[in-house]
Amino acid sequence: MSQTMITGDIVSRFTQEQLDQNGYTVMNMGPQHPSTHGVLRLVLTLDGERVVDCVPDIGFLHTGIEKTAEVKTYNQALTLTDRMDYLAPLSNNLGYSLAVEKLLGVNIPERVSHIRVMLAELQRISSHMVWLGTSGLDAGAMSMFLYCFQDRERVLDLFENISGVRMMTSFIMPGGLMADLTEGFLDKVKEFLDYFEPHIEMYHGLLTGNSIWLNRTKKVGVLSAEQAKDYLCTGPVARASGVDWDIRRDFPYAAYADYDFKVPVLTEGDSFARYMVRMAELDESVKIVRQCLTKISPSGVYRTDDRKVVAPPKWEIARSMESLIHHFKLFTEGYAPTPGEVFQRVESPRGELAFHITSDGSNRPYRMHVRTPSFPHVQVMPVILQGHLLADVVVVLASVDFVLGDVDR
Amino acid sequence: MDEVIKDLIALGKGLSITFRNMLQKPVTITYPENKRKFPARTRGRHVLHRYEDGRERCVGCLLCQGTCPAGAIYIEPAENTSDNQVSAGERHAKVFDVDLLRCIYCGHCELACPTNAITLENNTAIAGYTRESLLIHKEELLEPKGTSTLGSTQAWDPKPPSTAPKEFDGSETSSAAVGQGNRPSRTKGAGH
Amino acid sequence: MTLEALGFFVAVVIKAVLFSVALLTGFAYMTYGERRIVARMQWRVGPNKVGPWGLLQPAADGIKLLFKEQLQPKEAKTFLFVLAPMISLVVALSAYAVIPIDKDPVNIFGFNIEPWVANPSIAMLYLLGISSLGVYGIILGGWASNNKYALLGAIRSSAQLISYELALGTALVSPLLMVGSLSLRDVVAQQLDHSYLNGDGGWLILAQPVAFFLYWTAAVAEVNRAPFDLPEAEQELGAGYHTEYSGMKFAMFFMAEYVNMFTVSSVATTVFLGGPGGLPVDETQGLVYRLLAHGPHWFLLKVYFFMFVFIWLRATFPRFRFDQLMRIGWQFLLPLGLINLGVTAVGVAMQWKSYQFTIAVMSMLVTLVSLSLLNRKPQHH
Amino acid sequence: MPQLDLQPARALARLLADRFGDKFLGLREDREEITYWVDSSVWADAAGFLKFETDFSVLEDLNAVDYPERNPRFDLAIICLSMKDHSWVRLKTMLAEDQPADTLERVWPGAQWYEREMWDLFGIPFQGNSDLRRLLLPADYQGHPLRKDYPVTGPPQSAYR
Repeated sequence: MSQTMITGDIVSRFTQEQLDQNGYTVMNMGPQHPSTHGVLRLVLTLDGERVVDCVPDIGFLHTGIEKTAEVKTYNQALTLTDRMDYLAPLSNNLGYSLAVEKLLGVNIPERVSHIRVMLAELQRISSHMVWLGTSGLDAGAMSMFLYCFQDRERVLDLFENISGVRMMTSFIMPGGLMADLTEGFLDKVKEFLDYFEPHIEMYHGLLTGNSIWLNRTKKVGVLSAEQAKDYLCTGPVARASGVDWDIRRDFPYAAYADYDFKVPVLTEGDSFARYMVRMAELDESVKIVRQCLTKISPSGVYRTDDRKVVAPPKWEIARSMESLIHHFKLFTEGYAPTPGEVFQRVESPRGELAFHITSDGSNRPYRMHVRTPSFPHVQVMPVILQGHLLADVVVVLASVDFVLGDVDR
Repeated sequence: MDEVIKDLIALGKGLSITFRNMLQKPVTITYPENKRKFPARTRGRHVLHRYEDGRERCVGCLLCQGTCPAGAIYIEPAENTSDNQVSAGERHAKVFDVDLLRCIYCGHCELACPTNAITLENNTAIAGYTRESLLIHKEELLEPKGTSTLGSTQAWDPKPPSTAPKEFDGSETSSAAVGQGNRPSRTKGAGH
Repeated sequence: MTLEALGFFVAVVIKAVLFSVALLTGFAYMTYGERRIVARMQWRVGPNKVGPWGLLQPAADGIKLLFKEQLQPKEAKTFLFVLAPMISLVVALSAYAVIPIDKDPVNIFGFNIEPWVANPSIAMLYLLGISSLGVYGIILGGWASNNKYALLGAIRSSAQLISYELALGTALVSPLLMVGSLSLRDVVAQQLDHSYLNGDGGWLILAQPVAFFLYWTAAVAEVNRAPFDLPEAEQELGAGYHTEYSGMKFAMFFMAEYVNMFTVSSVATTVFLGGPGGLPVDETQGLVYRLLAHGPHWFLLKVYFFMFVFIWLRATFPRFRFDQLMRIGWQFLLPLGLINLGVTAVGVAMQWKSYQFTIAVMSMLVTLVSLSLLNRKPQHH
Repeated sequence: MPQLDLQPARALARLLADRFGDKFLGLREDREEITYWVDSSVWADAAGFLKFETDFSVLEDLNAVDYPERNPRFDLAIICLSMKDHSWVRLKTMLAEDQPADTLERVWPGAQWYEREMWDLFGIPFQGNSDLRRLLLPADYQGHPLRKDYPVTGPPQSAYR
């Protein structure tokens, strides 16, 4: 890094003389650019249209969630996690809830775990739909975008049905769920799956066989397995490079141990492999949700009965002094886990999401660190983009599928 | 050349998909002529509820203010007097402000409310030109006099066992705890 | 100046104005149509608020663009910046001058009105020449904006237009060789006055399917439409060469693009689909028969079919990458066009009938396919 | 849930003790998570040992915690994953204020941004990091916001208050 100006603005890794000598241009891609999927800034050094060097600049969406969580009670901090990876809030909720539960040592009823699996997989479908739509759009296939968003809308309708909001649901809470499933929810999920499954075929028809798409993605943005491991890549990005690793299978959380699913792994490591891995994951998610439907009863217990962690039902506080006290204690103070720290990882749609929560015995997290999947994926961009054309940049960005809220937190 | 033929077939497949989709009915709704139906649990703008006798449900316990992750609620409680019995309990909320610009619609306030006084209802068309217009006060939050609804409470809560009282009237619990004052308890052995 | 010459002059001016107005209105409703059709392909409704079924949407857009603030980057070269969209639009409109929208002059109120603005014997050359001028608008606009994205768009555009010009030209030479004239009126007459089976007429798409395919592919690239819309690839370049343009200057680029679409569709119609020709009936039987046989409505119908294909392609396909685009142009379209031209030349020399051309061209294709099947090698990047 | 088997953890602790002597400070098990403490002087070496000589070759996370009243002030932790036997360990060290930690960039290139983040938010300097600039915050930002003595609402003179 030869040129770091006093203001800290990154220009390029090259000096002005080097740029002039080689005839390179420096081009700012972002933070306002249609294809950086948020507010990522890439400082590209171009030789014609060929990328010589790329310096990612992040932090435009830094909201200080980790700091804010330190002054919120555990339950309040849950609402912050929604806003990190805003395309997969329920996965974030799940990771956070599992971490807090581990910190507290609470046991979660089996039905809750199954519902959590179902919601997390539906979330994966919705998140992958955004990825598929935007990566289609970035390559110029504009209808893909609207088809995929329509399918995502259907998933969000489901979330709205149970939680009242479409995106920032906060539905999975430490100790269980916010509420029980609504009446007929499982039927709606089934209806959605029946509607959605043929659409996967449609997407394959629109893109997978299309030679333009193949040409745009094959051998573009190749990441080797070694690089993937060295740069902490996880999830579909690593799996497309041949790293056979999936938290759902290898560190089963919630009720994933009870489910039968495959972990798609490809070895090419290019954008097309990432595309195919995610497409296969869609199939697997549908499969998992179908299994969920057979395991979940339409109504029943939806949170732990540990009154120190979750509030008693409303009708009970009108009857029981103790419940009323629990209710008040929980909503004023919350709960205070014993000192210690936990590291809890889940497989979010983008890869490994881990909550590293340190407790000092108070009712607020002493420190909450989030290992987000997107963060290392942005870091690896210069490695992947080296020597590609400008048009490949957007395809690679889309195929890696990061969310800037997740990167900057 | 054979690849070209294969490619052309694949391209044709894509074209046929978009053509078939053109013949489908659009999935969008023309707003504002048509509005979609919100599910019962929709978390929109807050509403403060009343009992059937017109008294406010809110007893000014500050639980919602305390639990709000965004700090969007501000309450100033005041004592009820015998000639001005605003709420069912001993105290009521003199000031009840919700800053809709801060609110994140997480629903924690309705979870926290012991008397089901505050709920999030399906009014999602919230907009304003000034910050002040989006800081709404008790008068805007309260449902009009003469109406008494439970709002989305029933959509969230598990159904109580049939023996449970239908709504909170303070009769079966420690009334002091929710600001019911020293009104005599109708049943013996409140608590368990 | 004689009275006759003056009359001719006035008629040409009036026709030119009429054509321009028709094209610009057509452009406006084309944007509307495109938005509606693309919307339907994407399960949406499209613009439906302004006027009945949204029919006044183009007018609303026009008014908005007219009164929109004209922004200009501080470092832009003002003169060229303003000139560039004008070049684009003027060039696009003037290309239409030689396209006949009907077969013969029409007699209205005793005036013999020719359904074209001009009918030079080198119409095709004029078309090719003038359409390659359009690139100047794009290059100047992209360069004068003083914006790297715009410049990249302009560079892409110039390389693309120049490359595809060749393929386009080669594809057009084959049918013109069969007709033996560069005049578009002759091309139309040839297709309408003789029959395909008898040997020396019929729609040229039947005799020259490969040329048609090549022409259409090159034409899509020539007018920068998806999947060849690299110069304005919004996902990569913001908006490409017109990134910095706003208001009416942007609208001019926009108009130029759509008018160019009309032009290439019209050329495709004229050269390959028999232009204004309709059903094979005897036109001397009366007005109805005449309308069934040929007329501007047939011409428009075919043009709109091509416009629909433009929209359809745009809604479906991802965009090519620049090097792939170049490879298609130089390594696929151009060689195929040359082979096709060779076959056609031989046929013309040997005075083949129309269907013999079809057979020859198709068998050429089959030979190529089987050769490549025999000689398959791994695809390299 | 089955009880955690501590045998492999103790074996690894012995290996670390053999290698680093009294610089290896011990092993702690809490909530079924294994933490190895090392002295900050062997931080990068211990990480390298985990990567190259044990199965724990994949870095998952780098985290710091600030204890302002304590000296040394910071906890620095990495999480190392073994893809082979599906287990993981946490390696921790303590750092005084302004005491540089050795960079892990040479062990895992991907640690670079994580270290930049910790420098940015905690002010922990990493010796040998090739590009130790602020990552999330603007380059002219004053202070390190994740330190406990940094007010949540920003410094009093801050424009963002």
